[in-house]
Amino acid sequence: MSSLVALPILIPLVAAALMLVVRNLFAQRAISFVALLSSLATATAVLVDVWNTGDIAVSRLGGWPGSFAITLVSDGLSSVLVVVALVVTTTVLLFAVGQQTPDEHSPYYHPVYMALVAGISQAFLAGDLFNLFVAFEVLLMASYVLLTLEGNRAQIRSGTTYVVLNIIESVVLVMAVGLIFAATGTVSFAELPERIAALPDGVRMGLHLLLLVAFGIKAAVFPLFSWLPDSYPTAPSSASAVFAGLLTKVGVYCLIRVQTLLFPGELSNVVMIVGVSTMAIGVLGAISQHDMKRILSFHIISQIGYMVFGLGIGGAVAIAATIFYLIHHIPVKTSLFLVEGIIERNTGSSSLDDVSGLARKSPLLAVLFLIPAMSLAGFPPLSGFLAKFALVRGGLSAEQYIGVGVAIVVSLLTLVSMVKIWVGAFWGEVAPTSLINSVGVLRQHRSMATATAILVGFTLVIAVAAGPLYEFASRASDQLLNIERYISAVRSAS
Amino acid sequence: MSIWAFTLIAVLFAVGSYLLMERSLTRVALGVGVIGNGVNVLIIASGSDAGEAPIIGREGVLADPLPQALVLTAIVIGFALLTFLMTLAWRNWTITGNDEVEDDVEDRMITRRAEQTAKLGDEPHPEDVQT
Amino acid sequence: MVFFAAVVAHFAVAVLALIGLRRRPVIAACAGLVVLAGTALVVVTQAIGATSAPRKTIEWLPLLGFNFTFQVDGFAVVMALLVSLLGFGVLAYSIAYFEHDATFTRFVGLFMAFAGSMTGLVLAEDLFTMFIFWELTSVWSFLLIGLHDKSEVARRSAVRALLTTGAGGLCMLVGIGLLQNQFGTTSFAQLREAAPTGKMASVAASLLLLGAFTKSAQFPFHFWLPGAMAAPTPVSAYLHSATMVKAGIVLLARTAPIFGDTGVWRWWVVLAGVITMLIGGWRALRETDAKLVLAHSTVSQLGLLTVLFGIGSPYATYAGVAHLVAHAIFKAGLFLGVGVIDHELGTRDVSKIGAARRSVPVSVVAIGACLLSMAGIIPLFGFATKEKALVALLDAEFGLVGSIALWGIVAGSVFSVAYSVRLLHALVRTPNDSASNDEHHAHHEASALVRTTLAAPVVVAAVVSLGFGFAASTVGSWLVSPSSALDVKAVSKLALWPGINDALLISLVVIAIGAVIGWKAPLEDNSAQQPQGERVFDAVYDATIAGAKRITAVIQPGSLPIYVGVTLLLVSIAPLSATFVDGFGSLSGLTSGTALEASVSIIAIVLALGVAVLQSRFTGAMFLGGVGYAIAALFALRGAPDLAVTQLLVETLTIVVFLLALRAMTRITTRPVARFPQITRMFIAATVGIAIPLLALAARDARTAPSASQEYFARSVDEAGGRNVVNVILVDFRGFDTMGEIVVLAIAALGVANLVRAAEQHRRAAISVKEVAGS
Amino acid sequence: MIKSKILEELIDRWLTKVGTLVAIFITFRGHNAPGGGFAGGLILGAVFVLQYLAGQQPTIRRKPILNPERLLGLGLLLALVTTATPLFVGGAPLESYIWSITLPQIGKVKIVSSTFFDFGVFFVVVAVVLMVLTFLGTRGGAISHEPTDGAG
Repeated sequence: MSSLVALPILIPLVAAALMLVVRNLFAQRAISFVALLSSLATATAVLVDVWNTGDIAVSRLGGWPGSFAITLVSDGLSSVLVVVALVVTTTVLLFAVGQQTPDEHSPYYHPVYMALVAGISQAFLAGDLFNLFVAFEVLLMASYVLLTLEGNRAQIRSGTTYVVLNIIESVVLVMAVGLIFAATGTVSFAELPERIAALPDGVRMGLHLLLLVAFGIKAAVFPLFSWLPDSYPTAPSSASAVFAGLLTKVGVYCLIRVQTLLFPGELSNVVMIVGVSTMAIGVLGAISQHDMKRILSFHIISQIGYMVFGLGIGGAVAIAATIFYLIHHIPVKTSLFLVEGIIERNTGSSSLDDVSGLARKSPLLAVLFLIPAMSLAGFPPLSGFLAKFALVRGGLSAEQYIGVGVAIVVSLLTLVSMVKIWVGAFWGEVAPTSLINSVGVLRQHRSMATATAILVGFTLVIAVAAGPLYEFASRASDQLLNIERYISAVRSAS
Repeated sequence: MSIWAFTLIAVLFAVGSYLLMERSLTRVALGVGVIGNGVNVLIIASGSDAGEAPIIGREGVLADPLPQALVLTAIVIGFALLTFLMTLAWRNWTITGNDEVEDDVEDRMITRRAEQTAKLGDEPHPEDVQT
Repeated sequence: MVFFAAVVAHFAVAVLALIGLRRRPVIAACAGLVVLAGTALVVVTQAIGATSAPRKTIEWLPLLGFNFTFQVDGFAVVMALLVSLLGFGVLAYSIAYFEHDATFTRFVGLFMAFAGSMTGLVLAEDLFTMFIFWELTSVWSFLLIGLHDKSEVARRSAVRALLTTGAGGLCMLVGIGLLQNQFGTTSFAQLREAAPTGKMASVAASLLLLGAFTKSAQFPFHFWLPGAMAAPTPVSAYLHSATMVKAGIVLLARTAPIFGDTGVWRWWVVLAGVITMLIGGWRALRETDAKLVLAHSTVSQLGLLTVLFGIGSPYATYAGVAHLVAHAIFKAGLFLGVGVIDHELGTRDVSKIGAARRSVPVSVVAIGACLLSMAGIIPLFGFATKEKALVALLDAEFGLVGSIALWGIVAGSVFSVAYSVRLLHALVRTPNDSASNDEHHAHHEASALVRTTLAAPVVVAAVVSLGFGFAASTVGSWLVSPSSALDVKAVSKLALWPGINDALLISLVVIAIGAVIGWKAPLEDNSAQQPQGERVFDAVYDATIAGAKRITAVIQPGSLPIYVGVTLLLVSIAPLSATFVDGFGSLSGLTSGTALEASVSIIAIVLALGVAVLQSRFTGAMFLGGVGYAIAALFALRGAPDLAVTQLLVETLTIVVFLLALRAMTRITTRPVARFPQITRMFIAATVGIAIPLLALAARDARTAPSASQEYFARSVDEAGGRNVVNVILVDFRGFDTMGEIVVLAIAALGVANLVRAAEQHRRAAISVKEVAGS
Repeated sequence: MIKSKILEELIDRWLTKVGTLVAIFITFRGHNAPGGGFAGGLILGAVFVLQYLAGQQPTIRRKPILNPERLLGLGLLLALVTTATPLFVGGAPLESYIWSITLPQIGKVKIVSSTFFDFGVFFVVVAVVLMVLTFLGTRGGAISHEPTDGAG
């Protein structure tokens, strides 16, 4: 299995390189799909193997011993996230191809998108702190290009905010990596835990905080999130959907690694406070907005808060809940952005002032929105409910009553904002300006609708298969907390 | 670490931070450049002691090659970032005739509305009343 | 399990109606009728002769104990029968009611989904299972209340209902979580065995009560129910009389035996119930819209049921079950009856509905019978159940709470008699302006079939109310099993004529006072203002949004320099805090360095300061290049020739890039009006500048472990085939980093190309626009 | 740009050739002495920059490289293929192999497979410099000198 671990990174990269040579649009689309589907196949094979054996699959690049080579480590958490990421990116690609604008607009859309996928996979798999930084750069650079794909005024303005703050993030991250090397003499995840534990308190705390700030910017936690709502709404919807669903989650994933592997259980109060304030501030931002994309963007922040809160609680139960939350939230958020993309494509606007009466025009679209929206608001029996309830249970058993209280209020406010979108965009008179084409909204954009439906279906599958999935999350959480296992798996990998 | 490296790092980070907080994108890019150099010096100065070039066969104490390799990668990535950022500034200029980062329109609107509501004595803006 | 299949069948019909049969809603409705009738049949056949209550668990997320558990005990049977039989009646009625309404498709689908959820809810033997269906009913009712979504009133009411019940649901969720954490179960039976006591139990019980109160529209959450009358009549009749509002009552009924003795519980339910009863009664007396009168009366009756089920005495429970059945029957009849009048006259104004006597006499008589049942007049069923309630509370020994409950109910009964009589008065009175009704009549000629379909359920409700009244003792014996399912001691009986006792005397006084008040109550009284509760809700809602905006305005100013400043401040806090933990001991680790290093460093420092001070873009770029060259020299001095060469070349290229981009721009950077004070910027910059090298020094000092490079030195020549270890690391040991790095470089180049192409495209578009304008 | 016949001649005749040779040399010797694909690529890149500044098309042996994207793709492919090939023969990605072959006259030569990776790096760096010159330089320059386009 370990030979397959690297493929979800290498296949998209090869595809990207090929597409620079082959510039025909049809060929590019074909290559993209083949690359993503084959990556998905290999990632799934790894996931199944990890699931069945409970082992950690390790690929040692260059074949050098795990203690000093760059390794790609696919434990429970990584393997499942890679699969989810590939499912999401594949469906979004289908959406983008249906939307046609991005890839017809620029011959670079497909190669850059592939690089983004490779970067995301690499970030999830990296077993080495510096390699993680490189993976971040790959996905960030790709996201810069995608965000400014059309190069119009709005995109340049928001792209600038995004680029500058993420460059700062990169600077902080590489600085943190350099200092961690200075203090420990290694950057390998397997070697770091023991050496970090031996450091004096102050240095350990300083390095820890630097990493938290770096990943906190990426994860968009309070007070480092401000770039997100200003930049995502202007991106092409196929790009913002991936960004919304995946990129912040890469940050959360890294926070999980920091809190479980590198600095286990340290500063958990800080993390928890950050989580709680993030969810509150995010949702307050969301209910202040009048534009669908901005509401949804602020919601990303709020939902990240939940995950960070779970991470702050710590312990096997809460971390399992966090992992489940992470898995559920990726497709939910992405599908909401896709629905928004369809709306914008049809009405030319994402402002609640311009759009209304959509439920009448396209009941199916209404359903496609309602399911993930209610999931996000935590309504049963959808996946969001399970995730939220699991987290609430974790918080209650850790006696974090304030956090749980905030989580509950935030949940209600989430409902408020989802209802705001629903009432504004889906109910009411059909706005005269909306719907350029009055016949069947979805019939016009079959593959956009299909892509959205696949993702919504995926969220439903997560709800139905919650039992085994949660069991997996729970095992992944146990794996995370068992650091020795990780270390020995990497060191003894062959 | 020598006192000179220490001071150099301090100055580079301070200058870089200062420039990053500017509105002009060119200045921000200069800030990125300065702070990027700061990081490179930081990694080398804190990661290894001075020594001979780490080429096997050379005399003397060889310097630690790993920080050098990391910094090499960081230098190139920094160049990539700067290039893109400057192109962004250039594109900004071709659109607006300046290279300044404007404030986000929607955010300013919310701010304005919040200020208005504060003045009107808690009367909500008509748009904000639920429908 | 057949019950589960029945629930699933509801949803199947719902999906069918919404997707498969969108053009043929009537067929979907008929399928729904079959399912509802089938469910009723299944329930009855299963219940008759069953010795034990069948029970079934379906695992969902066993690890957290999230499973569906259903149990068909007596109470579940009664509730399920109510849900499916009333559903049958309402759905049949709606086929006629929605005759020309395009929303019928949506109605049928949502209605069936709702009925399915409600059936699931009443069959649940587990708080968790109940909660799932509980929240589902909230969603469906939201969509049903907003069925006519073009009306703003409908939309607002739907939102109020959803947010209120949603808030309650969330409280309930926390309560369930607490119980589950504490006792490892959410099953009613197992919780009863665990007999929770103490602070945690009180908190959990209170949270569950909040859920029940919001759902059943108890004070102070009573406002959403009348608002929900914006929904079409069948929706109001079903959701707000028979089913959804009863969900809270079901929860109370199921949990009262568990929490009845946890101190807070009884006070909560009695106070909320009594206040609700009085407020609802008072408002019902004043409203002029017949449907709103009914809505407020429902609120009031729900208060009664809350007290009966919540107080936790066996007899009261029995009386509660009886009155719940009575109320469901007469209230459904009343709502549908008002719907008939509305359909006929086009108005529901109590001062005008008297005209209906002429056109739909049968329905009016039926409505009258239902009203009498609501007033608790012998021989209707409502009389028997209300008597039972009074008897039960007279017998109960709960001290002060018991007295409050008793006299609260007495006062509430006066109101219920009064508002029933007021409506009766409205029906028998001849309205003054009949002309407008005829006019309306002219263009509203409904077919005989439609009229019969509309009237039938009303008549059935009246007949049942009357029949049950006469057969009170028989019906009473049927209710033993349901109530004893809740509380084994709750065995009692009903009678049409209980004999002369305290309760009867109280009743007579109540009826007398109530009748006088009701008959005298003005029909035109129109103090039409938004109810207090709604206003409070709206004020809270608006204040929340306004507050959120104010906070967001501060936190999200939209200005990049501010974002950067905040981020940098945080970046510097990290190292500084570390320094304070460890002290400044590591400062002694500073060495003086060589003279060469010193001079190169000084050059770099001066150049860097120059970049900050100089306003010319071009010079700035040159100075930056200078800094880079100086640092390259520094690298060379430190034994890093590869680094030096690369730095030198990259720095040169950077200057070129700057030059290329700067060609378009003016030479001097403008100084825009900063919203960000200069001094703050300097402060932040200085903090970062001090903090970072301090941490670097401390980190350097803390190193005890050897560097990973030892391995590289050892293996470079033999295994990797190279002597330049840096290069071997780059292409072999850590070649994957290099891989990523060239990808970054490549994408950056593509990004540059992309932006330039975008500029070209926009330029072309602008030119062609100009040309079009020119020609 | 800089207009000077002599300079043009100088760059054309000498710098390009010498630069190319130096770049290749630096790339090759990287494994054992300072240098490598990066440095090599950057040196050749610097040559192109000089050509550009002198107002010439970047050329190698007077053949202009018209499509730098393709070169970029090929460079990436070369590096990636070197990375992935060991997977097909049962090794780890990026695993390096050393072949010793004896060439007539030159004698024993050690070929390390990671050298191919370094070539990939070399091409990518060259292509990136070329792209920046083509787009931000030539094509962007055509736009920069006009007033704002107002579009967008």
